[in-house]
Amino acid sequence: MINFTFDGKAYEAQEGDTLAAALLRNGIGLVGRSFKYHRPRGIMTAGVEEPNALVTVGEGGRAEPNTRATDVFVYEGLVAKSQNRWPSLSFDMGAVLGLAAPIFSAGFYYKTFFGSAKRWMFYEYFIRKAAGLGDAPTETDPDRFSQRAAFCDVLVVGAGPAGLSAALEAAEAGKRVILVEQDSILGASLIRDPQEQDEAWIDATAEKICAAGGRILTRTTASGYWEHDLVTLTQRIAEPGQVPPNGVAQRLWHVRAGEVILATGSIERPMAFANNDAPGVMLSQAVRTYARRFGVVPGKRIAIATNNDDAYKTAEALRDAGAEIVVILDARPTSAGADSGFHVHNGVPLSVTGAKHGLKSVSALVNGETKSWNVDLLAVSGGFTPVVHLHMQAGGTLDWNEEAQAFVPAISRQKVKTIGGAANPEPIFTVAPVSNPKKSFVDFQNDVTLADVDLAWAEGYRSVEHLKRYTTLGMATDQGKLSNMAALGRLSEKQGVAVPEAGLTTFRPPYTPVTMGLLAGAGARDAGAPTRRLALFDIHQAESPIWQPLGYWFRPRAYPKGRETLAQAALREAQAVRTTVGMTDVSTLAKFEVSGPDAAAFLEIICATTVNKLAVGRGRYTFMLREDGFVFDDGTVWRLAEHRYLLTSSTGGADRMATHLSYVRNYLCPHLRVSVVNVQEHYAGIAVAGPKASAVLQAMIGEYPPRHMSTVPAAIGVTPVIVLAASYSGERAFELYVEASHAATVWAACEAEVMARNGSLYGLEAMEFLRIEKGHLVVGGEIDGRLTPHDLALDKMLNKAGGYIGASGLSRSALSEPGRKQLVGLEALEGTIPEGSMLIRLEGEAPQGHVTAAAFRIIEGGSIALGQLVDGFARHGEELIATSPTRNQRARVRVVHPHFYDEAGERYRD
Amino acid sequence: MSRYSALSLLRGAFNGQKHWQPAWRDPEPKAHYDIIVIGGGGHGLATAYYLAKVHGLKNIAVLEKGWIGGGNTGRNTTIVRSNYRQAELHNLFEFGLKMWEHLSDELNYNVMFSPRGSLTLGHSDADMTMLAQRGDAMRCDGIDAELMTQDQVAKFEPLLDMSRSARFPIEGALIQRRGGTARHDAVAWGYARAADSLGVDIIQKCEVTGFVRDGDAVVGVETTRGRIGAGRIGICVAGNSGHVAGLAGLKLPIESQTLQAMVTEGVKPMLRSVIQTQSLHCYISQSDKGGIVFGGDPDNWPSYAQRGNPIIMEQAVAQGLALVPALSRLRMVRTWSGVTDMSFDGSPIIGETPLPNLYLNGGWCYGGFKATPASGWTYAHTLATGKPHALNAPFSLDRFERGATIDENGSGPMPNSR
Amino acid sequence: MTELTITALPAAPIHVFEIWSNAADVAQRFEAASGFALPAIGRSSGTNALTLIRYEPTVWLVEGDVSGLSEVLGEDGALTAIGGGIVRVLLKGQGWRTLLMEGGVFDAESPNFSIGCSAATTIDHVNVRLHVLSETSCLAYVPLSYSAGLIHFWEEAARDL
Amino acid sequence: MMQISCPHCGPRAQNEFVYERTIDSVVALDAAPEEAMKTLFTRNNPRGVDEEIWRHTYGCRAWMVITRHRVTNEISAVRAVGPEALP
Repeated sequence: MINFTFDGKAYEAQEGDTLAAALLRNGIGLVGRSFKYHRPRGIMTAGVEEPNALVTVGEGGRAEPNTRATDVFVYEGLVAKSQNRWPSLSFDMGAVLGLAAPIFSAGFYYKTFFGSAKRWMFYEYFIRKAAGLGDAPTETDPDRFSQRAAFCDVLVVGAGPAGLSAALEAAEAGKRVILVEQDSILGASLIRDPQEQDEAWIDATAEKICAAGGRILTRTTASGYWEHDLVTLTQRIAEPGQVPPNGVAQRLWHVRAGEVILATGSIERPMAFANNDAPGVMLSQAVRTYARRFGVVPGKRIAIATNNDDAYKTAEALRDAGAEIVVILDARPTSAGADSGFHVHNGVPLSVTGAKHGLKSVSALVNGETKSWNVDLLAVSGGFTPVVHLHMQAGGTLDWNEEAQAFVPAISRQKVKTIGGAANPEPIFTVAPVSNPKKSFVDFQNDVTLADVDLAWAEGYRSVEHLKRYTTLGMATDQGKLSNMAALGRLSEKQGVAVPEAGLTTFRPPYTPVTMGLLAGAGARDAGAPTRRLALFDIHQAESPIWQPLGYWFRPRAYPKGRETLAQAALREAQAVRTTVGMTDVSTLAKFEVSGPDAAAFLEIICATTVNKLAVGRGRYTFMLREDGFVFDDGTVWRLAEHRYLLTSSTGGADRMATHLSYVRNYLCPHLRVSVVNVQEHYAGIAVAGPKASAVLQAMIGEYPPRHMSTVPAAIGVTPVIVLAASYSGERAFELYVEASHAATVWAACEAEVMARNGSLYGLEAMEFLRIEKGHLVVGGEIDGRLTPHDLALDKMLNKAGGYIGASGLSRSALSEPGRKQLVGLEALEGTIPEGSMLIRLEGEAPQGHVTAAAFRIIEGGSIALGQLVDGFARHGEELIATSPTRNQRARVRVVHPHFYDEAGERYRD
Repeated sequence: MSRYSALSLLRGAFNGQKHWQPAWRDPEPKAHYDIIVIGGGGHGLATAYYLAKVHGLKNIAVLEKGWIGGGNTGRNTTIVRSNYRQAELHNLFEFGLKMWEHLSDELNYNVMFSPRGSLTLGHSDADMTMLAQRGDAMRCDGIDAELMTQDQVAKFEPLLDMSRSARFPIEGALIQRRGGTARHDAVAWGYARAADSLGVDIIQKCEVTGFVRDGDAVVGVETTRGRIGAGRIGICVAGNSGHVAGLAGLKLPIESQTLQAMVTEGVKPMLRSVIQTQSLHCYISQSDKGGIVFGGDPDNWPSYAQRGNPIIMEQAVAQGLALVPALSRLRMVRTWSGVTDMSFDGSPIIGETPLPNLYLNGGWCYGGFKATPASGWTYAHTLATGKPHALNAPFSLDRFERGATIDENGSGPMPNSR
Repeated sequence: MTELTITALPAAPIHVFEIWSNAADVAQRFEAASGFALPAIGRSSGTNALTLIRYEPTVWLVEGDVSGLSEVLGEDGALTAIGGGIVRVLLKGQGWRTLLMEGGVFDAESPNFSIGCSAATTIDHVNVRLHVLSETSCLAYVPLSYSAGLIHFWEEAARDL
Repeated sequence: MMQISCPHCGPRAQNEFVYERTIDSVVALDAAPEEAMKTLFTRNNPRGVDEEIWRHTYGCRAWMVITRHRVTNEISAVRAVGPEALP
């Protein structure tokens, strides 16, 4: 015995029960309420197609709303609650909506609630509250979800007799086989209709498949068929709401299969008659499943309505279980079933009575007369819909099988084939519904009736897609598994064409709904964005810096002391650089070693500046253009040896630059004798800047450091380093590049020398202050992908010989017309310049530019900024307003030259 | 056209909803129209409507190869907003947003425009500066935008993960309160019904297979339902622009890519606004039916297949769950994808082509739905007068070769890097 | 639970050995100098002192003593150090193949991926290069900056293989 | 997620590859400016077969040209490009 609760009341289930079986076992017929009219609903099916019996299972962060009671196996302590009802399931105020059903016809909301958008939002508030199904969760999920790849020669979907046999055959032929079954046990139809020896055969077959190396996954649904025979499987490791054994609740498999065999069977169809949605109306095979597999007979006086032979097996099963078969309504005109031994009438159901307290009667049209019987269960079989979803997702086509009145797989586009019942459905005989269309439900969950289909037709929504969208047919959580064929039948009747000509909506993944946490996998915690850690992470962390994200990287933004704010710390750090010396971690800069006889030629294609005149041991600033002529990155290039260069560029653009270099080298210039190696992570970088930087360097490397824009190889102790004399801050400065595995030693040595000179560590914020004051550019700020070298005042550095990427783009006419934005400096006359603010001449005028970066003069104080301004080069001296309405900040500014500090570059000299 | 109202519905309740007429006719194509719009999506139908309504033209046809609203109009995430950084873009989209605010009344069809707020989250100071810059640009041009603090965001959308240890902590947001969502199908149907009532012929199942030329000039179309002559022809088939323009021998700055979206099973209200973010690439909102609608990046390679890569969707879901952890146990119930026209600066193209009488409206990337009224209005102006309206003048086809691109992201001409 | 240990090994010299011209000549010179042939793509070869693993058409990853390789290359290629940016993670135990399927897209369970094989792929968004040492051990070359995150991911996944 | 047969590594998951551009958009280094811009800013973009440049970025890092149908995703050819390599 397994204990569970439903709506707070305790019940007992048997081992292996689905929640639906357990509820029926406990005599519970009313399980849920419909979406629109809140009509009482029970359990209709025994599978994933269930439209009605939706409950919330589990509690807290594990609660799963809208769980089909037919698709959860009861475990000890399971907690289930009914949904979409208030105050209770049996007395639901929402049911008054059902009284107004004549108004709430298909698409009614398109025809009313006019007026302003605000007025619609007023109505919408109530509509939204009434809609939805289960309550939204509010807590964080405590469990993990795994995503795993798998490869096989043959993937078999469905472990019924056909699937098991196919899997066995493939496994014994030495193929890698995966067999999946959405149920908790194997057998499928063999469980519903067991013959002698079936159980033993299932067990033996499974054993042989595993012995041959095959993998069998139960509680696993093939939910999506994608390109090139990739199938996604969703595996339940724990049941909904259940605490998983190892913390992993579900697993998503991405299976690449050599061949896919679909043995997915079929889904029984309901019939359209009045009140066909009432609790107590169930599908015939479902009733049989409950009786045979679970030993639960959900009625005592039972009617069966059918258009095929299969339902007679249900009658037999129920009779064997001791129930009374009051009548069988067989839609077929001949004397089908006459010798079955049951009380058979050749007719179709018209309506049923009774609802939330159970079914009372069924009436039917028999030979033109209406007859009625008292029953408490009606089992219906309207035929069978082959499960062709995966075949169709794979891009296949369908054929119409007239005998079965069903679509079956025709041409397969990928390496997929369908076998068993899904390919060969049973013959049936369809009769057009004769009941009141307003009460005859087609889509049970969304409350779509035959009358709604008729109305959509009358209003011109005649393509099957319009019908679906106008009525919401097939858009409930059961994804139209039960409704689509009934609606299609009605539509083809209206159109006066055969069903296949009425068209079909597209089959798209997923086959059954998939838990979002499973799709996210481990990414639910990091948004699928890995974190990149500096080689010197531990050293920085010991200083408790403020970290700043930059792409996937995190870099120290400032190292506050005591109770310093970010701004105070950054200013102190920047002042140290201006007055003594500072050091910072620049390891994340993109770095490429470019070697070979053609290295310079290659770099002259990449860089818009000259490279080949660079002497060994020298370096220079450079920038790169996209093919359209806009600047997209900048950096430095150094000639380390005759045939060896080091190229640096921005952190944020590192991956983009790596791809760009590779494309140019391999696709455009495969003939060049050059090797381009990404050494971004190989070298950690430490920048030392300030009036005392030379002294620090000399103490470390034991020789006078190279002059500005020169490089030497050196050693600190036994550790080799590359010293680049480059400056971003505007001071005499060096970058030390050292193999990342030795970076800690060099950092420590450097820190000792810096501190000995009363220097400081500095972070990105101080670096930003320093470079703004110096008028240096940053990628993502001034270099925003929309400006040319001319706009950024870099045109004098362009390689006059051309030949670099982007030269053609630069020649376009609009790029040299007046009205372009150009780089300017800004100094505040009044107020502090807000970063990102708009530059306007007068309040109310459209912006003429914006502030790309704002800072303070580091020593003298005073607000300064860099910006982009229309025709800015010609506007030095003009006064403007830098305004930020969203922050309610503004400053009066003067347009100036964008170099606020040491324009002549005196400070680069010792 | 019989008017829709609460009263007409009530009347229907008593007569079994039997008095409704088809929302649009099903006419046979005529031999010649003054203007033919190719494409019966929202944009094409809106164009036809404004040609009839604003410009008083009578002899107009919309040719649709399948069923109206069946392309990207019916395959998006229904977001409406005008919060762009670049002036040309926010001016165009704001013009549209103002039209959305009265569209249901204008069309006598409830398009369910619901201005519940377009919330763009920032995850760092750098993000917040970018958001402020965007908001400031909008405000200076008279468009609503507000910055929100962490506390305000937490109060506005309580299920967002506001913890400081989050991978992408939420530092604040930019909100455009007038942004929101609308019912996508209703937009196509509403424009179709209104255009039809003004005499526009909406011809479904009529695929254009070629252009009829008189020298350089285009004077008609070949279709699966025969040759149809026209004074001017407007291509309006975003997703298939390259294909249709190719029939006229034109090559465009457009690459088609697949964009996927999905929705979860319905739950009671949990999110009020449309959530987007500055650093990530997912957008989330809750539909009136209660489903959580999710969108993400396009598949970054050319495709006309309305099928996507599951990994792209999984990435969008991962990002969404990192922002709203309570979504974890909801279930994705439906996915769909559309083919988008990825233009080479991320902005649309509305204007003339090098061929006389032939015009192009396309290149909407993944942002066309919200532009529907503005796109239709400006395109109608262009088709009726032969000259662009001031709002769409910057979005000319020749801007690429001239260098006058409108690049919101600054990411350049490769659509896959956008 | 499957027995599996995940260990980051100490840093070691690793180089890129790239050929841009006269590949066949270089291959001959290499074999003459080192006594074994340059491995084909997806394979490794070497001695105790020197291992070459080929992940790319024109590039070999070299672990060990590279003295003499510059001479082998001559004007036909270049040798560049990259070891500082790589963490070698040893996966030891029966479960390494299953582990590599978690968050992965490469068929590490294939019987063809056997001793001496190499492959570059992506696992949990990280570019990883694999080298099969034995049926019970595999060496993964992981970019330094991503290594802490990936090792954490592996440790968590290893709890439920 | 497609499966692409890398000329060097064999069949691999699409996630290891990155699409670069179509072959008709390759701007030759020596193209005249007007021709270069025309190449950069126009595409055939057929609803059918086209040739595309992809890179096995997360695998062997090699470049290749893939002939692919834009609707069915059928890949009919993959051709290695780049410097000549040893077999």
